[in-house]
Amino acid sequence: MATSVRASGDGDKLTAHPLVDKGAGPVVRCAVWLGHWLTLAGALAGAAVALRVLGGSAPVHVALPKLFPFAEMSLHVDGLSAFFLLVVCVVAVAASVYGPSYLGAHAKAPLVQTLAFMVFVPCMALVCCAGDALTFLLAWEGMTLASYVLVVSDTADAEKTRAGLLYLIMAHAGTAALLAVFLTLTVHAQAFDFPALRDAAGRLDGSTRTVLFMLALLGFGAKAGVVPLHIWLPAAHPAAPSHVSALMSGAMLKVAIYGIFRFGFALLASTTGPLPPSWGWTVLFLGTVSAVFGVLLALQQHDLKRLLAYHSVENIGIILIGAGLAMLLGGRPGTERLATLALAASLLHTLNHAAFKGLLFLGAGSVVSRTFTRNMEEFGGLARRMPWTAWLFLLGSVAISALPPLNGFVSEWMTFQALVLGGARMGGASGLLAGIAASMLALTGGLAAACFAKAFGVTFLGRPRSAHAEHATESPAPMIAGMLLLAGACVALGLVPGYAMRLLDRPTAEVMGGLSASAVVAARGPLVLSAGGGPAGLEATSISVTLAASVFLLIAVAVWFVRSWPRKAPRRLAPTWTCGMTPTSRFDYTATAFAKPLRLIFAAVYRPHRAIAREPGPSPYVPRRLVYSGEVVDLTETVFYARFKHAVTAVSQAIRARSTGRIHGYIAYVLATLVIVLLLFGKG
Amino acid sequence: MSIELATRLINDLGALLLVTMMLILASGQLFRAIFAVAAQAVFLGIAGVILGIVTGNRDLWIIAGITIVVKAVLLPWLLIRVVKRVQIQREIEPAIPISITLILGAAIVVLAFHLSATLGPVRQAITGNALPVGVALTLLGVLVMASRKKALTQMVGLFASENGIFFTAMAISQGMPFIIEIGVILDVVLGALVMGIMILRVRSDVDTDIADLESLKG
Amino acid sequence: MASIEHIGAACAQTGLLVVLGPLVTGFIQKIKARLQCRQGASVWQPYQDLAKLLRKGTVQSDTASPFFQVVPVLVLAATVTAAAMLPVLRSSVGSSALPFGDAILLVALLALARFLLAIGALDAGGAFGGMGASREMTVGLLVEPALMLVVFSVAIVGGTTELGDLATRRHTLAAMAWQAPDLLAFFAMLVLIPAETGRIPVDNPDTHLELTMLHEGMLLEHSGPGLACIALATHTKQIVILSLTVALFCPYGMAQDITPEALGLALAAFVAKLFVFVVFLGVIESSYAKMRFFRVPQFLALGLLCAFLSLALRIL
Amino acid sequence: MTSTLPWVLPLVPVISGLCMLLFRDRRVLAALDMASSGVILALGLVLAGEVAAAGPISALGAMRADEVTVIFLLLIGFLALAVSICTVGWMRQSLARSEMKADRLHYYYALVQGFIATMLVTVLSDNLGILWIAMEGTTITSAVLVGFQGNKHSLEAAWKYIIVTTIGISFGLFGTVLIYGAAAHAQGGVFAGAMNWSSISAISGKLDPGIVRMGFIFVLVGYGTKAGLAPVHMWLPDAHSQAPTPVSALLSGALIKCALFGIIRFHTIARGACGPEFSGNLLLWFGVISVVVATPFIIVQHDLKRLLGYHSVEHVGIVVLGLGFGGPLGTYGALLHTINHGVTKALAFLIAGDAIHRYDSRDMRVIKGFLGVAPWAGTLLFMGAFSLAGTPPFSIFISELLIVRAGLASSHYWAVGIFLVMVVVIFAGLIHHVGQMVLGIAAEPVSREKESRLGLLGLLLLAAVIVLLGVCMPAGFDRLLVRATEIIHG
Repeated sequence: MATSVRASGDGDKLTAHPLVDKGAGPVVRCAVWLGHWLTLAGALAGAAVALRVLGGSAPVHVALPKLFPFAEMSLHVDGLSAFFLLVVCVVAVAASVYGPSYLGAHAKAPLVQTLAFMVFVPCMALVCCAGDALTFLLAWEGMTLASYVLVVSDTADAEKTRAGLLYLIMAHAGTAALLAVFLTLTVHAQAFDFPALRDAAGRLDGSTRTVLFMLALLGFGAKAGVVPLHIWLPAAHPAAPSHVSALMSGAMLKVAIYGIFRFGFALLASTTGPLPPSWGWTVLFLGTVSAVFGVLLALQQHDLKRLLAYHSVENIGIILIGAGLAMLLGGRPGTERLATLALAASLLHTLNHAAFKGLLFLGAGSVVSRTFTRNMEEFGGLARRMPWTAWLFLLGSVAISALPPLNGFVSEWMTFQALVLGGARMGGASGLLAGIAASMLALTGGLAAACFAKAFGVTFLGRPRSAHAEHATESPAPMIAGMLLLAGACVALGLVPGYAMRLLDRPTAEVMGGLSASAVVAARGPLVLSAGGGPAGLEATSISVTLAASVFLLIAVAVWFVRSWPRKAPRRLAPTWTCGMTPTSRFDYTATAFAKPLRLIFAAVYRPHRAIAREPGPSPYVPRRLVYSGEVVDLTETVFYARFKHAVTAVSQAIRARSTGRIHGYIAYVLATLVIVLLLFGKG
Repeated sequence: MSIELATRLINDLGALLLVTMMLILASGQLFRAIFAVAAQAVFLGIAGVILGIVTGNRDLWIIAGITIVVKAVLLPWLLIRVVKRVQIQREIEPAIPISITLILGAAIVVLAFHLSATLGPVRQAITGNALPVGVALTLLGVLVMASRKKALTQMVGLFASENGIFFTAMAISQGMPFIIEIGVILDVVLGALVMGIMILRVRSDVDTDIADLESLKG
Repeated sequence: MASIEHIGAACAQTGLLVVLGPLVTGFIQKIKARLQCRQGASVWQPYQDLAKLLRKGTVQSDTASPFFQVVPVLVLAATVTAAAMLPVLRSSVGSSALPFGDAILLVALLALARFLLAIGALDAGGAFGGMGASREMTVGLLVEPALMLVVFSVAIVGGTTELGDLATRRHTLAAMAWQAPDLLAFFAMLVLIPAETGRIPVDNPDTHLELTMLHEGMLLEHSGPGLACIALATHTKQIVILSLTVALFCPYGMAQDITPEALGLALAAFVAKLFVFVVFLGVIESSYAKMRFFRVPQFLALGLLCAFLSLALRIL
Repeated sequence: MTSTLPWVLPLVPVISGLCMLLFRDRRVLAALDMASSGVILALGLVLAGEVAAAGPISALGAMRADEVTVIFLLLIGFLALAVSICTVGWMRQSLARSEMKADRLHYYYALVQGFIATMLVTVLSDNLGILWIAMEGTTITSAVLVGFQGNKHSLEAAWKYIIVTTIGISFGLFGTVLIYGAAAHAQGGVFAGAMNWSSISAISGKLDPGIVRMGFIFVLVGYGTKAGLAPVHMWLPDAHSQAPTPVSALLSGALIKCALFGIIRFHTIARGACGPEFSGNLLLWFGVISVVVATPFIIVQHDLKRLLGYHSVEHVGIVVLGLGFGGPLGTYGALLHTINHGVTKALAFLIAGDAIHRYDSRDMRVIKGFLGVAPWAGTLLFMGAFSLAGTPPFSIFISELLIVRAGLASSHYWAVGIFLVMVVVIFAGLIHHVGQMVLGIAAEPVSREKESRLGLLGLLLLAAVIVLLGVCMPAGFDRLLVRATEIIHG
């Protein structure tokens, strides 16, 4: 893992391209603005449609022109689609408000990126709205290609090319799996539209459906960045322009999650009876692993955007935990309420993660666009230079660390409740798995808090550690506005989650067959969340984040009043205490230092290695300077992917080296082939 | 002439063709191989004449004539000219030992008869043993090409295997349509010319045998 | 009007905890002194410290951001809010309309306090603050899950994480009678208490020797009223943890209805239990040495393990 | 009904080729080249119209134009046009780099015309003998073209090409003879319908399965050699990499498709005689083997044109796979894939030629930052690569989708599995190579000369088709494919 990545390769290499502006002329700038505004309008419209459907109006169905003779194409927005459409649109709105000035700031190919952006967002929306396999696949691949262009078009350095390649390969492998699943269904259904596919799936036997589901999980997991299919994610997301990173993390991963929901709960689910336990087990397990693994690796990143990318892995894990639990509990007598709770938790976390991860990426982008680096060690002291960014980033950090009173805590609370109550209900192995998941989730929360204490502290606090950070200034208003939008969402979702439950009613009702989210979770008013389904008729926990927040606020105000009571004793500034030396930025605790204890505690996972180079000074005891460089590895990458790649290449090399260039060999091959075929097939 | 006699004669000619092919396989000398191919062409012509008499099909006479002129005279002459031009030593350098080549050849013959043994009634459509012999000749010709180093010997093998095809084609009742036969022969001649030119070209440009080039691989 | 009464009770309990907090610290110090054959300071010493700090002026690091002054306030507020959720005298804290007193929220609020404190420590930009923050977060992320697990292992039979309900169900529910899992969880809690209250063997509250300190390191740059807030927060947190343990494992003697004698009884019971823990902490503090920081994880892992085992036993 | 078009069509390139021999001027030759290609395409479209209107057309009793023919005809015509347009710019470059000698240009152009003529005859012939003759004709003409640059490598490639394919072709002849014999026997000795495919396939049900089986094997291996099916593909990368770029484009885009045409014709007969399983399984095997064999060579390839050559092996394999899966769906997909691959591969080769000239190397490790050097070509190359790798919205995705669906429908799960895995691996390899070439920073010295409008026009023609077929399927075209499928299934 590269610890330091220049976000903007000096001197753009793409300027020869006609689509690339020469130094962003007015025309180009207008085009960029226009493109983003168009996207913004589209996103708003999409959000409107989604809200209408979620509000309870009939599902929207649009028949598309028949492009191919073998498939009817259509869009169908039911509750589930609408919810994910909403998620996509929310992030898209913020991104397209934020985008233009960001691209103006330091993009290499604004036009290309704007075009790709204008393809990317609609494709994501289309995937969510697709009513048939073909539309789904086309939009799915369009999404991949557009995001790939966005990843590689930012600069021309080799690392981004590699990142893009890795991303594309993983995505394509996933698509291949999806292709197999979809086509198997279409073959049985003799049609491409989802209802027909669902009927066909219903006619299949259980084992086949399980195989198909696992394939689908593979396909969507590769896109969602589920461990161990996540390796592309931390490479690709940082490489894109920041508002696109926000979209990729906040929206694109959710689209993959949508796929899992669509397949797991709707398409492949049998119309009668519960889902096979193996599905829930797998999803729950993968979710737990992703959550812990993602956050552990995030802790050791010093590239701000890379850190956020790893956190996406973590949050996808949390979402999957909820989903897996819902799969395990759903359709079993007595646990419908719990299943709904779990599902609602997972869906809500989807929305929450879109909000705060989008916010964080936008914040990171605003920092990067001012300091021209993504390396946290070169930041510092930005809180006083770009206050808006700083406070909004802090808000995001609190939210993602699942700390009250913001939205991250709400969904995680629901997940905890579902895990505990569900674990008690299921008992046995499944219950134990739920228990393990609960403990791992708790650990994840702690790790996330530590990680963002580091991220925020090292980036925005202390003294600036580089000239760029020294002279950084606040980002332009549109970027701030984009962040404010998502920040607002974080606060709202945190303080009055009951209203968010209304949004979840329709999807949960569709998936769980009847029981709607707010009937379970917000049964006692929008300000109160209650975990339905306590044992033996006992009422389960209820909680009011609103109340807690207001109490917190009251006390805070009171204390602030007492604290700043006018008193004669003076207030003065003094340099920070550094044992009497004059403090410089070299005294600050760096990200590496901050994460060191954890590096040692979890050494088994990190396999850290360090190198210390010392330049001897005049005296052997006083070296002129010490250079410390350490790095940790992504275990899956080193253990699995590297070896796989090496094996394939080695085999291919061997074959190629052995192949003959002599014509006799060629002729012999022809002859041998003929003889063999004659022997095998020649006789009746 | 009666059908039985014709059939017996065709079978005998087939045997002769096989023998000559074996000779080519075994021959250590280029000229000997070339002459063997010419001889094959002559046998082919005779076979054509016989079939012509039996079936009373005028085309076969003409085809037989053309075959003899082209394959027994023109092509060998061409080959020999090329040999003279490039002045390679006359010994054939086998890519695989001749003994092994012969064993493979025997195996191929067995295979051919074995295969066509399974073909039931249709055997009557093709006179006598023409089919297995044709298969054997075709494959053996290719075997020659695979087992010899020099480009010219590969051409020899090519012609030999084409003789096999012609033999089968004639043995099939009525032979192929006239025009087709002509076209096929034309193609063969053209191909031979092009190959010859290539050989000479390489020999003159880079002084080596074109079949020895093996820089393109992988 | 039930909710008024509820709110009143809640405020009373919270006030009680906040007021008692420093006293607990004082007692612990006193016991330590006695065990070390010293006279020791008066048990009211913490109050006097707080008063003095409130009177003093503020010296603030010139590199710190405006956020720095807010930190102590927010930390204190978070801690006190957490305190407000505990059932101390009456078992049911909130009302059904506005539920208040969820254990997970309590733990999360403590985590929030820790998070803010760590950020504040990084703000001044000295090495001590950074080190303190780093270590505190490290300890925290090991303690929190364990704490959660303890809560879960109780909640999983109680069917709720509402501390008040748990307390009442201890009385009513047969399933919640003491069993082996409770023992394990309680032991885990005993392991966690020193860590969470920043005491030996995990941390050393009364030194500023930078190599040994965790919590104190973060306070280095705070002064005057700010420091007072944080100090009070620390006291409160300590008593919160103790009474959380009480609420989870031995909520006996809590008042069911609001009558003077019932409340008096409840108060007496509470103070008694509290005193037991105080003695326990004092003894531990003066009979152990502080661990090397990198041995702490193993120590806490023990707690984590016990907590998980108790949870597992409950489920299986 | 009969028409003059089927035999007029091949005469066009013959005549223009003869005219070319009279001229020396590059412009005139190029103009003639484009003109004749244009005429061919136009006539092809007219013929298509007639066929669509009045069903199969036969002429001279030996030529035939049905929907299958039309598909290949249009492919050849279209590629001929696009290639002839792109040849202009390419020729200028290679004259400048003295790869071609100005005094031999007219031979080159004439040969290309002859090459095209033979291909046209191949797809237009009804008589299997003529089919064979024309096929051998393509071998001879194209072999000369492959060796046209006259250096050591090109001559080696040409030699390998002509020898190996001639062997293959002679097998093809043998197979033809056998099947003809079977037909003759089925007719009681005397066979009326000469060697016409139409008449043989009409009675294919009565043919003796044993001998047809044998004949089909010979034909498959023979014409398969020409089509570049593994494991008899070895000549292909050599020839495709050494030929002059426009010829490579035609070889890959059109010629191997002509061989496929032959296989398809015999496939129909074999289906009639021995039932669909036999030939189907055979094709299936060859398809899988081709896809698998091509993979390692694609992954660790450094020579750009060889890479594309091996890619042709893979895609021919995919076509054959589609035929092997059988069913209307598979055949439909196979035919569609034939066209898609022809167009895409031509595009790729033409751009590759430009890149090779600019960087003066065909080593993909040398070619970097092509996007910066030649923006449009770079973009199109990227596009072509994605299309070859089978991603939407490009045409190959659709045909591959259909083929996979056919495979699942015929429940050849193992084949589909292997196919999908290999496609992913190949995707990785290809995009890796192309990404390296297109992105990144171009190292000096590179010729950054501006791209010629004309050349871009040719490329855009191809690209347009790729995208068009990727996003929709015109109704008329669909009807054409459906009819062709019916014809193939007899």
